[in-house]
Amino acid sequence: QAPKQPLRIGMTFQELNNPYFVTMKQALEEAAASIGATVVTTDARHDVAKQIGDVEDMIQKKVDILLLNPTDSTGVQSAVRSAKKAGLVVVAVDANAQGPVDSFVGSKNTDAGRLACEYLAKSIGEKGDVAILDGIPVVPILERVKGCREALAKYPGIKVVSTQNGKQERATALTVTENILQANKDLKGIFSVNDGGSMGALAAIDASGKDVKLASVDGAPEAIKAMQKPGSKFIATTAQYPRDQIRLAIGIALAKKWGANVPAAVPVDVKLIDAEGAKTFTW
Amino acid sequence: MTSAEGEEMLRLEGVSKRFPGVKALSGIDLSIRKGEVHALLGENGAGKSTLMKILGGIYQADEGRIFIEGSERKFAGYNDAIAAGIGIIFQEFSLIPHLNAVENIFLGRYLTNRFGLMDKAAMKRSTEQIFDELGVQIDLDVPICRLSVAQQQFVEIGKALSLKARLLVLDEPTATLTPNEAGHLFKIMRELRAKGVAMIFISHHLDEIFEVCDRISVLRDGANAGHADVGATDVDALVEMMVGRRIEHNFPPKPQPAPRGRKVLEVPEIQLAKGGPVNSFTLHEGEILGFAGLVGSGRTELALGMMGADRVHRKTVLRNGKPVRLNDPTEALANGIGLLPESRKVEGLITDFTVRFNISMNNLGKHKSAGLVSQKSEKQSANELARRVGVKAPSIETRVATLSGGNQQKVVIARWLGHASEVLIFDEPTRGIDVGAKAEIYSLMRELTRQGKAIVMISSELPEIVGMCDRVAVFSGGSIVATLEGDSINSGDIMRHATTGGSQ
Amino acid sequence: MNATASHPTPPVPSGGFFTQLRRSTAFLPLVGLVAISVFMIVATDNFLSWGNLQNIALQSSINAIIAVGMTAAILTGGIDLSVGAVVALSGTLASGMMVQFGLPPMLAVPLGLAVGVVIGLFNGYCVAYLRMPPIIVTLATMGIARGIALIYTGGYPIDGLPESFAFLGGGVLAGIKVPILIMLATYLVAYVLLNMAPFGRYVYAIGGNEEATRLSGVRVSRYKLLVYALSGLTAAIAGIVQAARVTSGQPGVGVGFELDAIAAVVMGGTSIAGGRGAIVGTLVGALLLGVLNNGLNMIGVSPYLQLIIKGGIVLLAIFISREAKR
Amino acid sequence: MNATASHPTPPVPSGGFFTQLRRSTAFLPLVGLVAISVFMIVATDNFLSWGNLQNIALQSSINAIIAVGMTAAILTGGIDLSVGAVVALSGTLASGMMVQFGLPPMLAVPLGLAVGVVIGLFNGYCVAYLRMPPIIVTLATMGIARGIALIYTGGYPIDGLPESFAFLGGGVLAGIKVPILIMLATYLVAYVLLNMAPFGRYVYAIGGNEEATRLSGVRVSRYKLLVYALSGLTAAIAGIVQAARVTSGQPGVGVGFELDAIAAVVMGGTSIAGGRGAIVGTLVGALLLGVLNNGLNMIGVSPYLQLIIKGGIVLLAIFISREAKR
Ligand SMILES: Nc1ncnc2c1ncn2[C@@H]1O[C@H](COP(=O)(O)OP(=O)(O)OP(=O)(O)O)[C@@H](O)[C@H]1O
Ligand SMILES: Nc1ncnc2c1ncn2[C@@H]1O[C@H](COP(=O)(O)OP(=O)(O)OP(=O)(O)O)[C@@H](O)[C@H]1O
Ligand SMILES: O[C@@H]1[C@@H](O)[C@H](O)OC[C@H]1O
Ligand SMILES: [Mg+2]
Ligand SMILES: [Mg+2]
Repeated sequence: QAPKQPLRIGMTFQELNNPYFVTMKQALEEAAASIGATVVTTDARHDVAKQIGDVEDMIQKKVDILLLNPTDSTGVQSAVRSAKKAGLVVVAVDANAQGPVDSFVGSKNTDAGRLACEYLAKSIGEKGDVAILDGIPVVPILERVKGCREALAKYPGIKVVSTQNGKQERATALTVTENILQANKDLKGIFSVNDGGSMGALAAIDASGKDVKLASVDGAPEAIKAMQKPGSKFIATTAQYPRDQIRLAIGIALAKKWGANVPAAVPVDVKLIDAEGAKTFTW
Repeated sequence: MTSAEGEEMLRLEGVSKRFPGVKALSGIDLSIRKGEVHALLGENGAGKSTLMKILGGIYQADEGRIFIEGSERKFAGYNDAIAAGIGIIFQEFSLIPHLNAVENIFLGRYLTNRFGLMDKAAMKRSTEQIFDELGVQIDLDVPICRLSVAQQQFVEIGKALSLKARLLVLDEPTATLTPNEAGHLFKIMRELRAKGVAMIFISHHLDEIFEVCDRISVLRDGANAGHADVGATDVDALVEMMVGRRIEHNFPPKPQPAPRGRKVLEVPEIQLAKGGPVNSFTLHEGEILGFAGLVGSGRTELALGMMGADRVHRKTVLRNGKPVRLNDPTEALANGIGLLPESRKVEGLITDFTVRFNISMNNLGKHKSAGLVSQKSEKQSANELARRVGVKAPSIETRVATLSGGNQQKVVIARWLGHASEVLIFDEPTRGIDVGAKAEIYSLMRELTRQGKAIVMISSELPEIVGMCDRVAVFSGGSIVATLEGDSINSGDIMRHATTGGSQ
Repeated sequence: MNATASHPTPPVPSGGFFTQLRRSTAFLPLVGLVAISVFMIVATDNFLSWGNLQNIALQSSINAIIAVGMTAAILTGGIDLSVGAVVALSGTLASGMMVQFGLPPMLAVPLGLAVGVVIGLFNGYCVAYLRMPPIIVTLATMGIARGIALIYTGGYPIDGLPESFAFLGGGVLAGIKVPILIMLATYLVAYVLLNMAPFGRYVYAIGGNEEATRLSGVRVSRYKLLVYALSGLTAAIAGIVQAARVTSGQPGVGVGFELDAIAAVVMGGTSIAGGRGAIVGTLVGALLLGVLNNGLNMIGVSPYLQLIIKGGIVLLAIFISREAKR
Repeated sequence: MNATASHPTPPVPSGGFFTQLRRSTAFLPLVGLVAISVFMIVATDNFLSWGNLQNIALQSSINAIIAVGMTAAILTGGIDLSVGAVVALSGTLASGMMVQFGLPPMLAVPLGLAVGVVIGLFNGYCVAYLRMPPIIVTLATMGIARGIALIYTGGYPIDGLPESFAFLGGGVLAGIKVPILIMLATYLVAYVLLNMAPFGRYVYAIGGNEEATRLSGVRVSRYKLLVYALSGLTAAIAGIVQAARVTSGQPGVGVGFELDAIAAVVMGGTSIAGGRGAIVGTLVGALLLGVLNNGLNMIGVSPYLQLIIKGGIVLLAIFISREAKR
């Protein structure tokens, strides 16, 4: 009898130059090491076509568990199907995927947007102009914007004057914010859909010297650090828990493999972190 | 043997053409009869090619009319001209390097089968037929960039013939042919004439005119300068018509005895390819060494290999007695060796650059002050050099692309005149150059040698080899088969060595 | 440019099949493909399985299809940077027709292809008739096509495509995945067009010496127009296959596809300066890139390192084949 | 027969300043810049404010700096696609040196620039000495440089840069933002190099006719090598400015920057085929794109529509200036 093959886990990421996902990758490697599993990861670089190919390769490589961080929820469904057909356990992480996924582990993104924007609204005195720094049109991001808009809508004194796409990364967010600041002299606040974008926005705000408050989502280390600077314009970020998402996803996948009925979705709570909370927070 | 007063094939009336800064043609009249070979002569830049391009519909005349067989025609493009029975072999080749001869000849008119696919077999058959009639052998399966220049020239000719043109224009077709090959072309031209085809023949070789033409028209500075029947004129009269004055078209006297200064360049051995012939030659201060031979006999290759422009298998080169490494043209330049390349447009000029930039391009060091180019010194020197070789251009700030073929050649010559190199390799220096300018280039070359420079002149023109060289290395099949000096420098001996490989 | 090579080499004898093959521009790419494949067979468990081979062909198919039109464009001395955006536009448009207007795939697919042809014709018109540089024309239409796709979809993927359409991306015919069949069919047509029809010779001729081709009476502008239309068409075919594969019309798909296609063309031995190359080489080039992607994933090389290795292998391949390009 | 006498037409008059200007390649781009600016002044409130003008220059600076080296590469008939990745690599490397090894900016910045030069030299070596096609060489090094940046940083941004470094991105000197000053200085040096030093003449000559340049004894390979090194250097300068602007080394930054730089060069009147163009035009081209980005944002045009409008304006600009290219 051949020695038992170690468990093989494959994870396909939508991108791997965002601390959020790199943290997930670390957590995955740590968790896998602790149970003697092997890990393969791929980076779709925001290209669904590549992501499908990556999944197909993992199927050929005969992984047992597929953790899927879809770059597009609908686009990957054929890959989900192939994976299921090949007998893999498939768990979506961070964003859900269409098709017969066994489970989905992800943040309560509408909450994330709402918490951040409620905090933002309060700190600008419940009135004034606000801009939204949007991102890539995937479900979690859309939910955050939706949650934010719902929260702001409760304040008649607040007006969303501009929605521009900062592409969730610093360089783009920086120039976009510079322009927003030029065009909207009375801007009071900015909501960014993630911390990557918020860091660019912060640089623009700081350079402008204006009193514009910034709120965001993620809880990334650089954001946490920036918020603690005295007088920081970065006032809050709704933290997600990337490590926990991975740990939960592996647990659920194993349970599924052992034959358990697993929940279709495992929503993970998010938590608003302000300058005070930042002192103790870490992913 | 003037042709009978035949019917008129073509008449041009009052054709004028102006380019920015240049009046290329003014009020040209020209009449060509069926079944005649009509020579069109003129100095470089006289307007010959421009007139032919107007005839071909490639340029539009500003004024003037074109009549074909008596009826007026307007050509919006070359296609219209072809349809009217005109075929042109352009001065600049118009072949596609990576297509084969068949594909080139039928380009634009591919024969197709009933599926709309190319009927390669049929096209190959008629191409074979054309080349059979021409009596040339050409591999039809290889891209034409692998053919020799002469072979490419015959592909051009085959292409024009395949158009079944009734008026064929040949713009300097012999510039790249050896006398032998040119003779072959003339035979073909006579056959065509017998079939009633009219031809306009452009050449700077006046002897050719007397060999193959019936009548002659001359242009000077873009205007009509006269007409003549071949039987009723001579070279001197033609030259005077072209240039507007009598010129001395003898070669400058050779120094007697032949110069034998110190050895400025010795090549005791050079083998271009493994297993190929090993050659050697020596060049003395103040001399002109000719490289004679048939087209393809390996003169250019040897020269390029020697100076490092091409990789070679093995070579030893001594400059002033000291061994030197020549791995690229820069090292050659550093050792005072310069090259006037054979094909000016491809290898000699930046056609987008002005005359000034082209002249000074490898000599900027001379015009440097504080690391930057001193425009003043550059302009001054370029003006002076352009004047010495007689570049005809509105100014040294004119783009070289707009100069006539011969004037472009002069720009490259001017570049090397201005350079301090002691050893100059002139590859076909007078190709496409008019008689007047040729004489100037010859005396310039002599002047250079008097200043102590040494020249290797590669030429396919026997008269200039005989007239100019102090010694002649005769090439055959890639080898130097004889080195002639003194009285043995004569056409007979050179041709004998070139064609028999010296193994008589 | 002048056709005269001033140092003519003696005519090469025509020779048999192997000589022909060796002389073809596709020869060295083929050697490269074989070499990389042998390496992958040794380095991974499962490389040679029928499943994985199909997998590679499947993953190469979209790039390979785009690269057909790109080959034609590059052969004429041009380039088409708009292909990636056309993939998105044709895919979203066809999807929209099916989902929002309930058109059957039989009608929606031709519409999707048509939009690719329209963009291609526009590119071709600018390049051929307005004499604008291809790289910048197609860079501009890249933005325009992407913008239209995003506006049309509002940025959201279009979902809920019919099964019959998804068949184009995931179906199997005679044991072979449909995208692979589409790819092969595209190459067959392109082969005939480029090697046996006059069109193909004109494409090469234009790239070899455009001015001389014009002087030969070839309607250069018209053929250039057709070349860009072809490129738009093959990009649109790829867009349809892509949409079927991801069973949705994605407005954001195809970013950077132009670079992959260019890589396939050049790895396949076609000269970026135009006039020289072969469509078969492009297929080989696309498969080579496919093998590389697949093999590195199969070995489990980290995604970051993959970027470096792929770059290195592209360099190596071009380095080895550069002599053949002379 | 002398240089001027035969044709009665006088030598082209050198003309006054305006004639000179009109004849320069940068003239039409300049007209375009003015036209677009006038439109923006009318369409927005705040366009002409000193703040906004600085803003535009600031936002154009990174692209403009990259476009300097790109201009040189394109003038020789080449191209450099690796610039975006070099921006990331030099930025992360310099940041890493400061944050992880505590090097002062005075040392870290030169190191960041050096890595750009090294990549450029590598590109240049492949292009000039190994005679590989620039587009594919730099496509490969694009992947390689990006891969190194990602591996070096592990995919995380490098944060915590010293204030003195951030000054390069956000500081103000004599009332002008530092990146703008860096941009102007880069252009000044490039102008002297390309228009007044022999180097520039060779760059143009190589693009005009490489073989003729080589045969005339110019060390073509060396100058090409230098051109790519220059392109690596300017990309690295941009990378430093970029890192200073966002006060962190970002491994993912710079994707697509090569296309922006190419657009600036070509909008600025430089021929993509090489041999013709002007560095001043490139600056104008980069500013034109900057005005466009800024203005459309100021007007509040939706990002999707912006893509279309930008594409349209690029087309229009090239269409208008195409005659000047002849
Ligand atoms: N495209 C052009 N633009 C501007 N000027 C031109 C152009 N073509 C020719 N010329 C000018 O027209 C004149 C006639 O040139 P053309 O080429 O007809 O001379 P040619 O008689 O054929 O000379 P050659 O014997 O040197 O070939 C020259 O002064 C040349 O500079
Ligand atoms: N007509 C031809 N047939 C076969 N090979 C040829 C022909 N012409 C040139 N070649 C090839 O080119 C080589 C030499 O060409 P090269 O250009 O050096 O000759 P050349 O004597 O300078 O003639 P040209 O006057 O054409 O420059 C020959 O060794 C041969 O390989
Ligand atoms: O949740 C993710 C977000 O936090 C990250 O920064 O960008 C992509 C998102 O899906
Ligand atoms: Mg002429
Ligand atoms: Mg020769």
